[in-house]
Amino acid sequence: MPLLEIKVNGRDHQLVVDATASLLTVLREHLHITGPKVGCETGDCGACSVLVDGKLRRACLTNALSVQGADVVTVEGVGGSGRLHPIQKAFYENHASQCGFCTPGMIMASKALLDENPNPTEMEIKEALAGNLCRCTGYINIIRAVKDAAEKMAHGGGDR
Amino acid sequence: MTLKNVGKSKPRYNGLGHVTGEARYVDDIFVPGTLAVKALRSPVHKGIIRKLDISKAEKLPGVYGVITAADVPCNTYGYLTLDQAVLADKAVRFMGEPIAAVAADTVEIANEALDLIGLDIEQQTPVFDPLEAMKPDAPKVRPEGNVLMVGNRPYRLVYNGDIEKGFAQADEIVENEFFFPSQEHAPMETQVSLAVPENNSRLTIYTVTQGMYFLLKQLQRILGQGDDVSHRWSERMQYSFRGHLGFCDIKYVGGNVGGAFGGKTELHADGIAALLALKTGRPCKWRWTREEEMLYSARHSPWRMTFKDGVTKDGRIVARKVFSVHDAGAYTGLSSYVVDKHAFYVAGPYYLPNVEVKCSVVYTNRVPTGAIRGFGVTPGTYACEIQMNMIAERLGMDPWELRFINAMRNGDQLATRTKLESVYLLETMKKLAEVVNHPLDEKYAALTSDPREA
Amino acid sequence: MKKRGKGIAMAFYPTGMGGGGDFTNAVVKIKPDGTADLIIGSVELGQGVSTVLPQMVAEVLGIEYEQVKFINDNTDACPICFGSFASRVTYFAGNAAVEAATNARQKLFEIAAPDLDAPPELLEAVDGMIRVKGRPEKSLPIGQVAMKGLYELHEFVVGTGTFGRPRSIPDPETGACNPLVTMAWAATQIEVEVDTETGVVKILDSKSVYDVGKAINPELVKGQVEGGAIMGMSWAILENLYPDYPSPKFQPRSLGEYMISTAMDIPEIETVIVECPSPEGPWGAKGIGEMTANPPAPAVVNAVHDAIGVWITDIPITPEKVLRALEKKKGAERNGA
Amino acid sequence: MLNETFYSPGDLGQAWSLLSDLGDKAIIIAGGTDLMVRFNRHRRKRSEILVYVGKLGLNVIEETDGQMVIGACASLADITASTVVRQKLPLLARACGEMASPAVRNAATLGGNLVTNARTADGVAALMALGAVVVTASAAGETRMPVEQFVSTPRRQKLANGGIVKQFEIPCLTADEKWGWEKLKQRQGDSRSILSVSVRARMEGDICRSIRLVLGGMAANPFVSKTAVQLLEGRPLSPNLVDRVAEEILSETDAGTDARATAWYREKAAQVLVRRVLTQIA
Repeated sequence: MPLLEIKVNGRDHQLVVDATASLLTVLREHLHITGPKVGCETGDCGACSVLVDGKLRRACLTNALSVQGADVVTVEGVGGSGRLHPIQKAFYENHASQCGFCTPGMIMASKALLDENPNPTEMEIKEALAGNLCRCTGYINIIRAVKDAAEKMAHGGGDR
Repeated sequence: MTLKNVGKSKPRYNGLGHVTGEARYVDDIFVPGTLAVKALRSPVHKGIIRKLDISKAEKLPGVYGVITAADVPCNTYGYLTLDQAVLADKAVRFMGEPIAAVAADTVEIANEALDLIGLDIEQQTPVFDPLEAMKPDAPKVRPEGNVLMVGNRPYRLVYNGDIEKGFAQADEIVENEFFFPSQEHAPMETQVSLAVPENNSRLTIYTVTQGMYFLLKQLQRILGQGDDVSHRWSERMQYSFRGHLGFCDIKYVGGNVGGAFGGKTELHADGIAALLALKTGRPCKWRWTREEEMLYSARHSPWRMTFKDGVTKDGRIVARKVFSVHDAGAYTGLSSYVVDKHAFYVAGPYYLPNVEVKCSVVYTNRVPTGAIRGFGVTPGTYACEIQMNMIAERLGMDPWELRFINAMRNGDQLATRTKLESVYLLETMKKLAEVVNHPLDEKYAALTSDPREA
Repeated sequence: MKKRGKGIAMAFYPTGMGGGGDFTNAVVKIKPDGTADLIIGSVELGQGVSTVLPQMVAEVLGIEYEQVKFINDNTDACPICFGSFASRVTYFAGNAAVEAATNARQKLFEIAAPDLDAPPELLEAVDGMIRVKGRPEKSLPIGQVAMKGLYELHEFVVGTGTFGRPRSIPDPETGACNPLVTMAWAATQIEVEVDTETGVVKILDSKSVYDVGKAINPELVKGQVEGGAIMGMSWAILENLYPDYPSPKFQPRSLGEYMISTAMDIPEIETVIVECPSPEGPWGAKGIGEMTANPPAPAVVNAVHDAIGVWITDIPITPEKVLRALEKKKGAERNGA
Repeated sequence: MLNETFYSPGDLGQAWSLLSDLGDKAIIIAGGTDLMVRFNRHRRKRSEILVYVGKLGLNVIEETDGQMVIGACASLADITASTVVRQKLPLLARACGEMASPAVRNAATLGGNLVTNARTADGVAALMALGAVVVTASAAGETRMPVEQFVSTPRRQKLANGGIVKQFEIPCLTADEKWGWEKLKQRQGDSRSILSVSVRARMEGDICRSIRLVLGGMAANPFVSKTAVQLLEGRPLSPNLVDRVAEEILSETDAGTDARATAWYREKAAQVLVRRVLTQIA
């Protein structure tokens, strides 16, 4: 069976995986990193969004072995121990979650956006989040949170 | 005294868990030795099971248990009518109805085991259109008939006043039909159940349900302690449980759900996961795929509604007659309750001296419908509010004006003859008019929800 | 050509199950540090029960919201709640939690009374203190009172509460019954833009006013209204599980085939909360979780009519339905002319 | 020797030899956005072996002498973001940028869009309108064929003997060329096309030259319209002629009814979109 070497949230892992296994299966079933959620396994909902070498990816549509040696960041690795990333803080303070199931994916999509574009327009935020479905909030507070995070990050802040 | 907590926008109690990924949902719980569950579902809309052979599936390496109707201690359940089977025994009434279920080491093996089950179903003619199903010669979804009887009537009747007298006072009759389609709740978390046999012959179910105690009673019945059930604990059950499980033998663990909107009210996954846990003595997890969720979970019922209103030239609704047909799908589920709630409120938030509502539950060969945000009132509001604009158009009147003339006030009655208090419709509409800058005639701006003069 | 229109819709919605018979129990337990546990079987599914109930308990006990733990995770330990549905939890579980907290507070008053030299009925719980009404200098920290009760007097400082409604069965002949707990009210206006060539409907703006009785947590209430509004608009123009109803053909199998609104599909949205208290609700609160999805669909239908003069009374208003309705209208006008 | 279930060849030579040895058992995986959906159904298929082609260096995007070369494994996101593509082939940047969602565009490849052979593949429609050539490569050498020819050629003929799609070669827009793109979606975000219309043409004043008008979602595959060529080539783009193209183009279509739309609607909407793209280049 093929061997996968992968870094997740700063920690190196070596594990044996199926050829067809998704990154989502590896994260959840092998490593028990449960921030990325199983919402559809067809790439439609975005609840499993993670960063692979800095790029936003669907963990469910990412063949694990195809990202051999990659650096993966999930919501658990965004803030660091005991600290909230400004995006996490902004989501919390802006009531941007309701059931919370889409939130880890939303935070990763927001991070991918702000890493590339620290000062996005509302339309750019909406485009960046277009692949992350939320059935609870109507996206209003999520968009507000991303704007808030962008502003706070421009002024350097956001510890827990 | 000034309020310190109530009325304040405190942060969400579990908000930090959401943003850090620490919040745990059922699928995030891992119990060592957990088996994966998959169900064999009916490939036809309507049929009779002629043969069900699980012997090959049971022998597949990695399979721990296969259950069929024969394994279910009490194979009828339902909140209102005990008409649904956990696993179909003979008749299948909708495509996707579970027939057998497998617990295996992996999802892949469970899926392979499903392919090894020998299933022979004699197809029968299904019926999908409730209007067709209501006809006497329509194929029968259920032997007792396609329309749910309410007492001796094929509909729920709710009326107040004298509808014919009302129509006699009318200058215009406005009659229209409305259709409200079926929707999926589409929460981001699908149905998940993890059933874990515990110490002391207890069973813990990690559940996504919206009402733990609500569902617990259903599960208790299925597992063999229904009031009117003679215990039929199958010998095929290998695990050393006592003869039956009661209310206190089952522990539901839940309370944190990834969205529901009504879709996690019915018994979707818990029954089969529990039965397989008992059968195998191992923890069993059944996570529905999104496809299963889309195709087979309870959904919004399609509704057809007819409004016939008698109105006067000056814009008063003097008679409103509503007939609604609720497409329940193949089993009752919560339908009779939905239809009652619909009947109570479909006529809308208006003063209606003469109102009559008839509402039928009709069975068809589709997935049973269930609770959803708005529970029967949603299609009512939809039809009523379009009808109001259609009346306004007929009378050449501003739709705002028509609503101000007829808006409910304190002391007005529902169709159920219930008197209302804390009515605030006129005030709410006035506020909206202000927010959207809609000019209001002084006489409407002066209206309040104070009781109308007799 | 693109044409714009506005439509309104009103809504009322009853709090609680239509047939009654449901109830919720609650336990509030005071801990030695003066914080409290609310133990209750109500499920959190995003609506915010785990936030608003602790707010209520904190209010009654005069402590901070952060000092109340919400314990709802299993049926062994948590008292019965019928469930998180029927817009019932803020009202039913709220009343039960308030009663439980009030009873727990009463125990604290009884424990503190001798030390404060005042009868329990003259005491109040404010800012983490049990104190004599009108004499704030005569006070004891709640933690100290709880400690005394638990460790010296061996009192179980706990309160229970329950709230329910009798069953109401409709009269089989008339349908008469009393299903009502309380009623919330709403008014919405939606503006749309219709592309008369492709039939595509775009929702531009949604403004709503909701009477919620009392907003226990205004941001959470707003979140319900906004989320419901987007769901309702999504129903109005996108969602259909049976595109060829009543035939089961073309049933969507994924979230790529079954379209719900994305962040790019949402309009400008404005929510205004008004408060007409319900006599029996906690601080007058009413349940509004479900109704927020109700006014958008008819408002969109009315707005489309305002824009292009056709009635589409079978949502979702797909581009095809718009084009067919416009053709029919054109045909009728031609025949009429 | 070939006892692994997953291979990630590092160059084309390795890939060709693997693919010809494995034969039908090989499944080529690149971005994975289509294949993983299938694997996520969790069905055991013991005989299938994956060959990952993401490490073959097939993600180039470069322009030389008016010709753009885009590697088969270039992601839709890279194409959309590429400055040179945005300048020289804005139609392609636009079409790729409207497909799926950001995370999927980061993984999905243009080559994948071609080989999955979808009815409404927007990337393929744009490539056809642009007159792109597909380069397939095997140990036997390279083969070039227009995208529309590739789409209509059976798989065995076009990808024999371990051949894979290597790259696309696309003539860049010149100063006198115009383009147009219209896509009808079910919703604004992350939506497959109901149909798309794309066009590329050289305008001499109002005279239309070398027009390539492509309809997506109107037949089994996107196709280049012959009607547009017949009616517009060498003629001024008048409103009357635009109307005629919109009407007569339907003789070429085979619009189907599916969950997204009926054939009736597709035909109505196709005419509107054809008018709109032709107005864009007028």
